[in-house]
Amino acid sequence: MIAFSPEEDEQLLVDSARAFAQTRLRPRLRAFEEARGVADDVRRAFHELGLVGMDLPAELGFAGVSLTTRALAEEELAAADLGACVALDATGLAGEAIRAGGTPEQRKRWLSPFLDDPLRRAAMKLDDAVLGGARAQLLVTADGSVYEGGFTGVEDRDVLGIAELPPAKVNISGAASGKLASDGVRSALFRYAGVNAARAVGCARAAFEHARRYAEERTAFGKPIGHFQAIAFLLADMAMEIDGARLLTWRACRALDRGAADAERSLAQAAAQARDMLAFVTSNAVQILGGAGYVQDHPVEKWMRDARVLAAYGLTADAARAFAASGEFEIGEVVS
Amino acid sequence: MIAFSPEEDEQLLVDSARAFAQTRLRPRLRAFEEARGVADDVRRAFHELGLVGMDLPAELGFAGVSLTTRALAEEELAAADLGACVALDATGLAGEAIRAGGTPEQRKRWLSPFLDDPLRRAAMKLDDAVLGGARAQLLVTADGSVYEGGFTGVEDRDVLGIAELPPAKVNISGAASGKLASDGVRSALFRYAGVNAARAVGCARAAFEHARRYAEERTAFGKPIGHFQAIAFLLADMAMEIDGARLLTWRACRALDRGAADAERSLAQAAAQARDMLAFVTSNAVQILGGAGYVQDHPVEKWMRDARVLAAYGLTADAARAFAASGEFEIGEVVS
Amino acid sequence: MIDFELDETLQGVRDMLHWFAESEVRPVALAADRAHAFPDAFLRKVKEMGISMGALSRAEDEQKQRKGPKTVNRVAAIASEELAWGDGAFMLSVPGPGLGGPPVQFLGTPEQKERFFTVFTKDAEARYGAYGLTEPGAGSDVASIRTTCRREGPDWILDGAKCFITNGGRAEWVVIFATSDPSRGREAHRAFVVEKGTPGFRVGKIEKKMGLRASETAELILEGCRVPDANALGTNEGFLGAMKTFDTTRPMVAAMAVGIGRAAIERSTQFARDSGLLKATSMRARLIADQLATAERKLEVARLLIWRASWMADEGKPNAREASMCKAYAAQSALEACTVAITAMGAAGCAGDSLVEKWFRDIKVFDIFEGTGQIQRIVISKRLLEGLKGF
Amino acid sequence: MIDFELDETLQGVRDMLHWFAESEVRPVALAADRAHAFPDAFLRKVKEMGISMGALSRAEDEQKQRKGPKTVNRVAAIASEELAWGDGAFMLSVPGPGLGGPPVQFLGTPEQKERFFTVFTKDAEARYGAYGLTEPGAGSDVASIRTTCRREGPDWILDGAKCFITNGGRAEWVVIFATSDPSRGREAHRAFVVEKGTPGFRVGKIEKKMGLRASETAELILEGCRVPDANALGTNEGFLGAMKTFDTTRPMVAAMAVGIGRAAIERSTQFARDSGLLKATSMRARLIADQLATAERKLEVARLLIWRASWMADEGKPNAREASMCKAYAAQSALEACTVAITAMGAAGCAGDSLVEKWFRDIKVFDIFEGTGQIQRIVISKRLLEGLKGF
Repeated sequence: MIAFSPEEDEQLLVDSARAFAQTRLRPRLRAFEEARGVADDVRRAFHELGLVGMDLPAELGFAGVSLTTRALAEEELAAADLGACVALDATGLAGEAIRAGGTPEQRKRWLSPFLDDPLRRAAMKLDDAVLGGARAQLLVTADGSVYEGGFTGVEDRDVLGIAELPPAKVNISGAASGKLASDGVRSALFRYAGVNAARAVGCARAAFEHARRYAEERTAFGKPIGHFQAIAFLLADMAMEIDGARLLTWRACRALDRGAADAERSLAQAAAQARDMLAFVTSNAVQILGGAGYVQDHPVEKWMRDARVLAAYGLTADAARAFAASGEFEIGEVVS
Repeated sequence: MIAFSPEEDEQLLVDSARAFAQTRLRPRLRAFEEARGVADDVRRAFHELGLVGMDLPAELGFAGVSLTTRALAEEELAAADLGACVALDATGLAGEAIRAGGTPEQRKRWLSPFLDDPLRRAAMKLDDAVLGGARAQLLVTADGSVYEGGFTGVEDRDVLGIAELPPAKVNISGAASGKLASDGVRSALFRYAGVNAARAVGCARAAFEHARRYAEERTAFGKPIGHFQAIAFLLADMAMEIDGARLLTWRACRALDRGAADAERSLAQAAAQARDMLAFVTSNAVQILGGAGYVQDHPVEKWMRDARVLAAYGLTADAARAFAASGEFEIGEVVS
Repeated sequence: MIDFELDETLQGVRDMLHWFAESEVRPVALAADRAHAFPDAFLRKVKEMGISMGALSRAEDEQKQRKGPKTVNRVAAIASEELAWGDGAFMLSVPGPGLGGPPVQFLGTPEQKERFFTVFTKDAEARYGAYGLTEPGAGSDVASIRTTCRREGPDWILDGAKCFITNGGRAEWVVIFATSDPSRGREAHRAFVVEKGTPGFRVGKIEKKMGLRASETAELILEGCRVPDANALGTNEGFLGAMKTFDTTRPMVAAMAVGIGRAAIERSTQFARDSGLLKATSMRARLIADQLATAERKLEVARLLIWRASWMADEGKPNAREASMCKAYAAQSALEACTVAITAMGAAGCAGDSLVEKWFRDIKVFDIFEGTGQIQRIVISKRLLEGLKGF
Repeated sequence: MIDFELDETLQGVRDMLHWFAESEVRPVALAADRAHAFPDAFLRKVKEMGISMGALSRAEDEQKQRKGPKTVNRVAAIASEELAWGDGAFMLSVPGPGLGGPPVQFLGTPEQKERFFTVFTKDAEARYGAYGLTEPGAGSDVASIRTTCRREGPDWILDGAKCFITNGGRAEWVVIFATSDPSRGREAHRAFVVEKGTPGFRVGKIEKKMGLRASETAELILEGCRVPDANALGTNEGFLGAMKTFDTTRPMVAAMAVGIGRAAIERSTQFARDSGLLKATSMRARLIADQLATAERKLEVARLLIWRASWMADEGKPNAREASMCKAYAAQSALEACTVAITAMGAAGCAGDSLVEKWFRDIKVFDIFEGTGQIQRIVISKRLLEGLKGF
């Protein structure tokens, strides 16, 4: 039956993710960016909370939550800082590909180590530029080959956004240590689109909240700028777009959890909607702050940059929109 | 050199078109719509001013003005009423096709009669539904066949907009009385896209002006609604879009007049821009008037309807945008 | 939980109304538009089938008695989308109390409810209630209505004019909002049920509209109109009543917009499929396929926002912000959908025998009535920004 | 007449600056962004070549003397687009009076012009002027500046702080706007040329920005800063001077935005061409081709609006509305262009060695400085609606 309340256990997870994110991530947002890395203590705390690979199979020892539940948690993490949220996802898209395309043995071999090592990371190489390529221990390529070592990441310190996991070039030298079933990467891209859509909602919420508070406090022409229709209505539109994207994301994640026939299309819709929304919201958050939004004293400029990287990672907005319109899908199109 | 002043003779034509349009067309806008026809006396006056086929060849006896000059005049006519402006164009797209694809003899035979008979009309059949098909004496089809008689128009009185020249079905019975050169229709579509873009600008100007005045007069919450940013900024955006589309239209018409290599692309850009703009402006003019905009006491609801027909006539907005993006063009795509 | 599935009841409502909309409403919609009304016989038949507008209120009472979870608002959202998918003007012409229902339900005494609601069930005729708030000088600015009410012995005397009143010309009664003192703003507002034939109450012009032509929109004139005190609703809750109505009616109106937008996209998609456009790879074909898919996506967002607002109403959560959000988003995305649909069909979309042409004319008013898009944004932003009381 | 062709002079300016932008600026732009400055040697070379910011004012005087038609604003529009096409931060770093030029030109006496402009030509060093209007508490609301000026004997004492001042930290002088009485609004505004090294005048922090990183943006602090009366510009025309500046600078800034947007679309189109996307017929390829073409079209609209505003300025027509229009439209369409460009390139667009990544960071501020998009709409709507004085 149509309803919109998280279950009690979902709410507990949300609360714990929010508390962690707001106390451990948000205060150090610029420090992580400066260092191009989330600190190891934070990574360990995240691991301890059981948030690493939270929707990976319970039989391997992961939390094994549904995609919908994960979406709720990801929104909270990204609402603290999108960069850190992405950086902390140690298994990431690569992990999804292994889950979707791996045999039980492959899953165990490549995923289980993440349960023990909070600093272990996986990367997915869809293109030259790869998020997390520089520091990963495990690499999955677009054709489903899995490398353990035998590759080197080239860090690129001057990039758009996302702390720690910049698009970095990856050079592969060794041979693959295995190969996934052919539709693993495809499935992973769709499932992960739900994760990223939830992150987009979280980041947008943070940017909106920051802009909303600024608009209440900053005065011009004799009153808070939020009391002018131009700003107030813009905030209303931002709130409306965020809520809309969240609901579409939930719907898509639920469809996948239920195994619905239209799950892929729904995920593609959510991906397209959430990224358009995120671009709109982060850009206007900067706009509402004006000059203050363009400098690093406030986090909104960072989130606007982070948002671009998110849009280029995994199932891109273009590919998602194209799939929703045509049902056509080629991994090559995502890689561009 | 970059400049934006009409020449003196252009200004004279503009002034005369405006005077005619505001005194003879605007006051009878609803009467023409009700009758599905512009009155014959108005048609005769229009003819007397030399405005029929104004940019058709001077050697046939027409005014022979440039496309840029015609654009200036069309804006004035459409600023009175888009429906009447289109209805008064007796030669229309068909005339353009004959000019572009006809031999000197064909042009003389089919176009010259328009100089003498103010009630003569031509129609172009691109699809089942044809503007002016019901009352025309001359018909050109998408493949360049020209019919004098041998066809019957079926009027459709309950249609979207545009007085007198509704999309009507046309049944062809007789044989064509001639055929145009193969690229005539294509050239005509592009040239006429400039004409229609100018009309879009004129109609948008009228709708904007109506909404602007309403916003100055109508009060709500204690002041004129135009003094609230939501309405004021909307009017600013409407004015900006109108000016932008006008300049792009002028640029495209000038490019064609100069025989520039990029004229077709420029005309396609203007067509796409002007029609998006017109939809935006007419819809928001209705919006600013609120309930009053949705009823026939004000002309804005009519212009919003007329605008849709304009968008479907000749080089459609979709086809124009597709051509600008790809350089591909098929007459079949215009016909849809 | 978070769920988007319809339960059996909802699914049943949807299936039944979809069948009805498709097989009964659609075939007559175009003719009704041209005739500016649905035939009486058809409307009687609708009533006979038990389809009623404003039935919401009574359904709520029944659900209360059964003590089951309240679902009426979700039912209304699903029902509104399906009926408007059949025809928007039809939905507004469904016999019953219509928008007049909620204020009687919210503000009326049990006696008043009994009196004013039973009129609809007393015989087989199609009968209507109406909601009279808007005035020539007070549209968006609801608080500034100028229709006055003053006590005279056991009665009230009403003077003023109302406009854009759906079914106002044929209604058995209209809830008229008036003020006992225009200088006192909202707190002086009162609501009255003015019955057909009351001396001093008459119908002015019937509007010629851009769309929804088969729905009657009337001007109402009150000149020394004498209304017994027994017809006064509540005490000083006139404005509140008007506003509270919106929290449940805005999601319904939004759902209607989605229904129309969906109809247009479906029709246009079918046209594109039949003409091979959906399979073609030309630039124009691809652009059209994308526009149709994007419009569909935005309608889905609107639908989810509507479901949320309706669910909140059912759960008794304050939903003014969410009701305005879904209304604003739905109006916008449905207009976009109808624009995309008519554009994709080219000249064929503009022809008078094309339903898409009609839907394009119908849809614009959804961003105007029940509060314009601008008014919705005022409602939303006042609930986002601390200390913002108005503009 | 109505014409969109460049005459020989304009074409010459365009060709020369395009060559310069392509061969000299582009190769160093990325390194300068990372270093947060252009190398001194490079800037000296720029000066040597006779490329200067704020040269507009002097060119105008020269044209007046020659009594030819005034074209400086059109020249500035063309020049700004080409230089910003090379690099936006570079254009803001071109030696010369910069935005400080116009107020000195508009409000200065011949002696003041001589004194303040010759500093730029006295030697081969790259030297700058600056424009100090914005304050921490007064961005869009220019009239509410709080930096004060008071007369003390032959001097003025300035107190306050300015922020977001381009080249403020290295400028030879800064035009500082101050108020003699904050309660009197605009009429109490005065403008002063504050020279480097003036006691009580110091540079605060240098901003770390999202983009335009190679351009210096400084905070300036005035604490009992003593400025001789000879450095006061005009009399009570401070605010007017600030506003009049905008009528010529907004089209220039708009042209810069178009230059950056065009650069991004060109780069991304080249990427799409190289990867075969422009010829492909897949849905995604078609969508990208359309987005690139649409962005290009909107940039063309922006360019024409800029040319019109510049032509009006040259013709001596009041152009405040048109200047604001072109600024608002250009900022918006250039942001859209950069967004489309970076999206079309996927992950490659986000990489740090991609100029498109830099342009995406650079472009956002164009909808903020020289008046936000909201401020432009205030300017425009005040000139559309009778009786509207402000909000």
